Amino acid sequence: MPSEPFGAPVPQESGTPWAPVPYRVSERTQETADTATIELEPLEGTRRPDFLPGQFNMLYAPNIGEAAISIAGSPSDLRRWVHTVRSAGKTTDALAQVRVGDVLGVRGPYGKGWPLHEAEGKDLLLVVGGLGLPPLRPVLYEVLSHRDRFRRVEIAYGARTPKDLVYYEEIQRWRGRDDLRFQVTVDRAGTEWYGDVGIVTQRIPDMRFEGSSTVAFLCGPEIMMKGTARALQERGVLTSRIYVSMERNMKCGIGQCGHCQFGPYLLCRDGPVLPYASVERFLALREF
Amino acid sequence: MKEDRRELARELRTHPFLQGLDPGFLDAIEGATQEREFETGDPVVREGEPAGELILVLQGKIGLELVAPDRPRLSLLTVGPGEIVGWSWLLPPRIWQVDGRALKATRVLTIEGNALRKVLEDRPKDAYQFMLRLVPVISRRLHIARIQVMDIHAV
Amino acid sequence: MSPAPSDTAGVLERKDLGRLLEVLNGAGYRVVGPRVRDGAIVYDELRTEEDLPIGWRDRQEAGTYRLERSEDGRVFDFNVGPHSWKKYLFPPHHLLWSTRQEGNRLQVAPGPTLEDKPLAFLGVRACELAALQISDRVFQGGVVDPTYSQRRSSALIIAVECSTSAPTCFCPSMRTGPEVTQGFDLSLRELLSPWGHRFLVEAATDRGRALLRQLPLRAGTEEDQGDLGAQRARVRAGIQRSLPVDEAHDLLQENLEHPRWETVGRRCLACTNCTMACPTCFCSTTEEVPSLSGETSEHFRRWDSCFNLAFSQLHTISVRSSIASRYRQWLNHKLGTWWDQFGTSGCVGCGRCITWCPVGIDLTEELAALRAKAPSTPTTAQGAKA
Amino acid sequence: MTERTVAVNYVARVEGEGALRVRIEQQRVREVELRIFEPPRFFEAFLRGRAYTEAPDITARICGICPVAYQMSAAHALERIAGIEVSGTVRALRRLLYAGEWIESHALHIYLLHLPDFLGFPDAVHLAERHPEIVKQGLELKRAGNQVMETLGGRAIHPINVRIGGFYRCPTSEEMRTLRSPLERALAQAEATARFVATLTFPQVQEDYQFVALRHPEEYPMNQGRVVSSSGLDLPVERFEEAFQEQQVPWSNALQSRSKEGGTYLVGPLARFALNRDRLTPRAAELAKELKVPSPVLNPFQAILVRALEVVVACEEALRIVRDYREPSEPFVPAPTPFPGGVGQAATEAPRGLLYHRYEVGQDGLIREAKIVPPTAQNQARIEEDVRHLVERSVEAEDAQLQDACERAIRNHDPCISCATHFLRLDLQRN
Amino acid sequence: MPALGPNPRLAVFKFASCDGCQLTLLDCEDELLTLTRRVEIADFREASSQVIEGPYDLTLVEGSVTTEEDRHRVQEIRAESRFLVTIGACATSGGIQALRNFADVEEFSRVVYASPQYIRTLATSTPIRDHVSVDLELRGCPISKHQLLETISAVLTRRTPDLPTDSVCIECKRRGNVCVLVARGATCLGPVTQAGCGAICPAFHRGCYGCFGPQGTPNVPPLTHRLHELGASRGELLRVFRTFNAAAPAFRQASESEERAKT
Repeated sequence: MPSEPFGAPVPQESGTPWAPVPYRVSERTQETADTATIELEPLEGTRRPDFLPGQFNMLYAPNIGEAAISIAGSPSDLRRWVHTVRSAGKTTDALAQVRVGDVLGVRGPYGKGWPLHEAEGKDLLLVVGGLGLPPLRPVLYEVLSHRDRFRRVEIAYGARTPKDLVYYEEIQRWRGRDDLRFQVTVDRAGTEWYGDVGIVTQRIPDMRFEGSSTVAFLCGPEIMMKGTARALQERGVLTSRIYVSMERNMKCGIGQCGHCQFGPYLLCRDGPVLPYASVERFLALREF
Repeated sequence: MKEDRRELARELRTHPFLQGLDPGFLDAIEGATQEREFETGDPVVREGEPAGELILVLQGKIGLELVAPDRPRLSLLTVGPGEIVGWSWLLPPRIWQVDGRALKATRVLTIEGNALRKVLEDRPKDAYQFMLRLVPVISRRLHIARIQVMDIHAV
Repeated sequence: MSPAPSDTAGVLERKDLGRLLEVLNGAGYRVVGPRVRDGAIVYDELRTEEDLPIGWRDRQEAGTYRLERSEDGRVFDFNVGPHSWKKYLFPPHHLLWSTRQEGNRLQVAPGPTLEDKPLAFLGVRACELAALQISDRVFQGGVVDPTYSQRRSSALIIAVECSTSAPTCFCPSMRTGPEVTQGFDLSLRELLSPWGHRFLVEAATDRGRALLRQLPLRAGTEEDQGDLGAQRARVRAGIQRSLPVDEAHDLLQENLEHPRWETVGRRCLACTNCTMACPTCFCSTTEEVPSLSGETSEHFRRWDSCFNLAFSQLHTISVRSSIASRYRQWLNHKLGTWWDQFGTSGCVGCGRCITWCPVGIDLTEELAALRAKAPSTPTTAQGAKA
Repeated sequence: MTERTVAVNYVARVEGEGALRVRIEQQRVREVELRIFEPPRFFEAFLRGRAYTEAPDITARICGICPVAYQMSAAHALERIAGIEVSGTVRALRRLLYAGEWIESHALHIYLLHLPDFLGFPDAVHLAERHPEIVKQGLELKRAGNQVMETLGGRAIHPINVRIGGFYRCPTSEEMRTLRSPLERALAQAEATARFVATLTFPQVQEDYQFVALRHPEEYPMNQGRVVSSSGLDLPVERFEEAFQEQQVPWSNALQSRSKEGGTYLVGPLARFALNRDRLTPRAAELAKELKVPSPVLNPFQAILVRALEVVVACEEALRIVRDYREPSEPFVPAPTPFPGGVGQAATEAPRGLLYHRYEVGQDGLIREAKIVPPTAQNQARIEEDVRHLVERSVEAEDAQLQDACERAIRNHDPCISCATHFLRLDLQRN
Repeated sequence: MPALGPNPRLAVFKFASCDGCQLTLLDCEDELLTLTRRVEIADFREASSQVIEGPYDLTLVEGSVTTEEDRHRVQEIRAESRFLVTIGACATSGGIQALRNFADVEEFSRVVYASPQYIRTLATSTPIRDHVSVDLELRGCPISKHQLLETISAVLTRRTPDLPTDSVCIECKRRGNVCVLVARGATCLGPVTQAGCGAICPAFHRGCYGCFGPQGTPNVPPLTHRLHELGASRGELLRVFRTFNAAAPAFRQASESEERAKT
């Protein structure tokens, strides 16, 4: 018989970050040709964990793999996760094509959210490109349920074509409100489109805000966020009040796989939302 | 009528594109200025037709569209209040390169091109200031076109 | 009869070294440590004293490693080899979870964390103790990785102080060695002189003291201390390379567009060897392996590297397609932004990345080049092809 | 009355794409052509100018089914030039690697390619639907062979560990230990296989073969031996080309080999068994007796039984080598420097028969000339005769039946041709 | 990727090759019977005499194109295939028979055949993708069993298979091998060769000889420079790059550069 090891190991808590929790797909909406919004309800229990607008989950498609996907639902709807997924690879293809009743795994929520409290008492701008809207949708829900905490709320959303707009119906409702302004622009359109055409940064001169007292959240392709930030700076928005959501191909969500390194940051841990000031110089570098 | 002219003169002088230019220069072009209105869907300019004027948008929205017989119309830019349409009047062959269509009820000022060019030729210093306003518009639209070509939302 | 040893220190004669392995095996540990295999000293299971690289030495240079026999019979007369302890704590290929689908149910079973026996790491060098502490911050500083944590907390650390240095070493400048000072349960210092072949043994923890009590030790003497001092001086004197650990962060931040990146990018093979050999590099990717029937699936984690093209793939595009940009990413992280992320340098000065780079790229030389020649005008050619 | 042409489409310098064409005129077989139209791959040509050390890796690529055979013949021939002899444990390991290939290749042929013929299925997949236990046993047996090759050669197809003088690395004792239990199981399965295939119904056919195989003083032949024949030939391998000659026939991209005096001949399991029955390993010998296997076996359909016995031989040999294994001090015998150069020949017994290589190498270590005579080339003409006899016997048969019979006749001899013969289109020309 | 029906049809075709890559399928002893429950084997001449006409859902193509007939045959196969995967070095880079691309094929014919006039072959051996569109390529001489199963399983579940373009080195280190280039000075192509084999050669103390062709971003010149320093001759490097993936662009350039330097 072997004797006891010196100071036998102390058993750890059984909790592991490496176990996706099963959820059932309760609803699926086709947003565009390649993008769908899926709603997930817990298989066990009745509610999901809390999350902050801007955080993401690792969604697991059994037999396929995992992908980091922003949370796009309302923080106060505790019964479900809502995610909008665009087919852009092995895992997102599968996630975008799930059917109601399918079971997926969820790990999360992970990352840091938008600093909404900083915008309280100020003008709030959301400038969004493409699939940057889903991670900002929870912000809109929060803002609308506490509308009195903010001054002007202005949203500019740019997409590729009218067919690539997500949340179409909901956007119509938002556009109908008098307590926020929601502008939409597309890169190109056909004759059926009577909205704006161009790029989203063009909308900035037209947005109503007081530069010195404005907080801006940007989410979209890096080149779009760069251009937007510059345009906002021109209108007097303090660089320290511009926030961006960065994207890299996250594999773990918990700062241990290294894929989401961006300069000093591990985006899954320190981001994805970061002050623009802290990433500005890296966005200027090639292949960083 | 007098009242209208005065209003037009005010609008000309306060349009962001011209605001702050030399008053003498603005006086000089005022005579070549007209106001026009379009209903939703009305053509504003047509590709291939003589480009006779500079258009300053006051209200509404004009879509600049590319047309080719074998493909659907493609809208690449919308121009709204405070912006301008067209520099084709400036350089030969003075032909519109795009279709412009009113996307909502739209009111514009037009400055007749021949007269405008004449004023610019006579007042080189003011012309320089005018060009300092026009070139950035061209440059910005070129930049927008480049970003559109990149198709940044495609990946 | 020698005087009795203290509770925490003593001297183990060379002939009694085998007793250490017997005690460890008897206590139920799986002992892993240096042994000769495939032309190098690797880390593998040790059953008896004879498994140790007795009478072997290594010769290391940038891009070169050779084993040779030594005549004096020293047991630990070599420096770190191609393996590091991370392979035990952060296995190269590891099951994170497995799933079974039955209708609309999904069963998720976590992968294994502990092996059946706790590990005893025998022969951990000073730089490697530092590497373990860096890895602790990565794998348990925030979210705790259960595999790492369980193996780490159960592992017994037996350090061995270097009695020789390789030309690729630069631990003094990184303040991680060569002397073993902390982070171990038990430490050994091998001495060979006319006063005999023996090991100074020191225990630093309860586990270490419990082990120490089971060894036949004598008390240390002045001669032992004298030999140790001379040996330490010799080891330090042999270390030629250095790296400005405190300056590195800012130096890199200021030189992200230095033309040197292009230069090294033309030499670099993007083969990943430096990152694989590095004791602290922790990048990984995941791999889903469904069974052919589709009923079950396994989700693995495997070592990945920032030198791989696919590593930085975002949607369908690789963010860092040039090799120069990947080298910059690696060095900037290792020596620079690691501080921001984990409050320490990611480098311990072990020199593995220099030795095991097939073309002998030397990070100390690269950093020196950045320092020597700040660029007059920033280059915009980061993405240009070699 | 009729002329019909039986055409079969698929074989090679190596295994692959071959065809058969039989022309029948007035109920008499006029022509039988086994045509190999696998595109030529010119191995002998591009071996010229390559370093002799590359020959085992390059020639392996001639055949994915028996790469070890090519590696073995090449290594032995080149070692003759280098003047080195591999002996002791390293030689035993080579035999073990070869045994792995025999087990794998024979199991593949018996279970996946040949057995469906006897049991009336188009393939093993359909066979498995009815008799899963049979196919599973075959796959397991095959896997044991692959496991030997993976342990010793790194992988089962185109192993990477064979070099002139021995191996790049010898397995550790621990690695060898892992082979024990699979091989013990494989031996039992091999014996079961032999007993099972002995119960099959064989068409009653007797062919008058001239058998050619290697013969070793002690061993059932594999790596070494003299070239012997059932007509009394007994030559050292160096004189192989004095007795046999390759011919090119216009209908084939593969060369045909014939004996210089006696016409066609047969290599492979039937030949080895006929000429080496006294060298069978103990349990194989007992089994041959128990199953009353005739000596020699002249019915080509019974080749399946002989193959099964050879799997027993290979398993017994493999087990013996694994049990006796002690890690040698050096994995290979180094070649002398400077390299002497010269001409060297060797033959080994590939699963489907004698494989001859000859090389001429310069003192710079570069190959000047290479000649490779694979078993398929040697059997090609003899298979044509088998087919001729078969068609003569069944000339009244329907085209489909005849085609099926021709395919079976070819499959009797060579799994590499079997892959081709599954491709057979019997093009019957009847006048 | 298009959806596959409930009983997808698998076909395996062969061009100039050694049969080793298709044998890999039969070497999946543990998985074969599971696999055949999920797919119908429609045309696989090495394994079955049953031939079901196309179209096929998944077609595996082994071998390179070396004859005029094969040039046409591969087009017919493509037309019958929904998803076409080429398997192995022959099919993806021309294989060892692409050595003819660097020589005079008639000379080759004369070396092997007494009557070369009977032999009809093209002057080059070319990969399948030079002739038809290919959906996926599996590298290797031979291919890896693991990658083959991963690919089939991926096609069946309509996902992209996991086929890394990393170097052999990363597999080599995961396996715990000691680098043969650094520790032995061996001529090893691992740093520029694509992973997939499991780094078997270094595990057996020899240098990688490039079965899987060039990795995602092969940087060959510094490697050849280093191998020369270690004593490899130009002739040796020419030959090692000109073997089983001789016509793959990065290897081809490497061998040609050695050839130029030699003369």
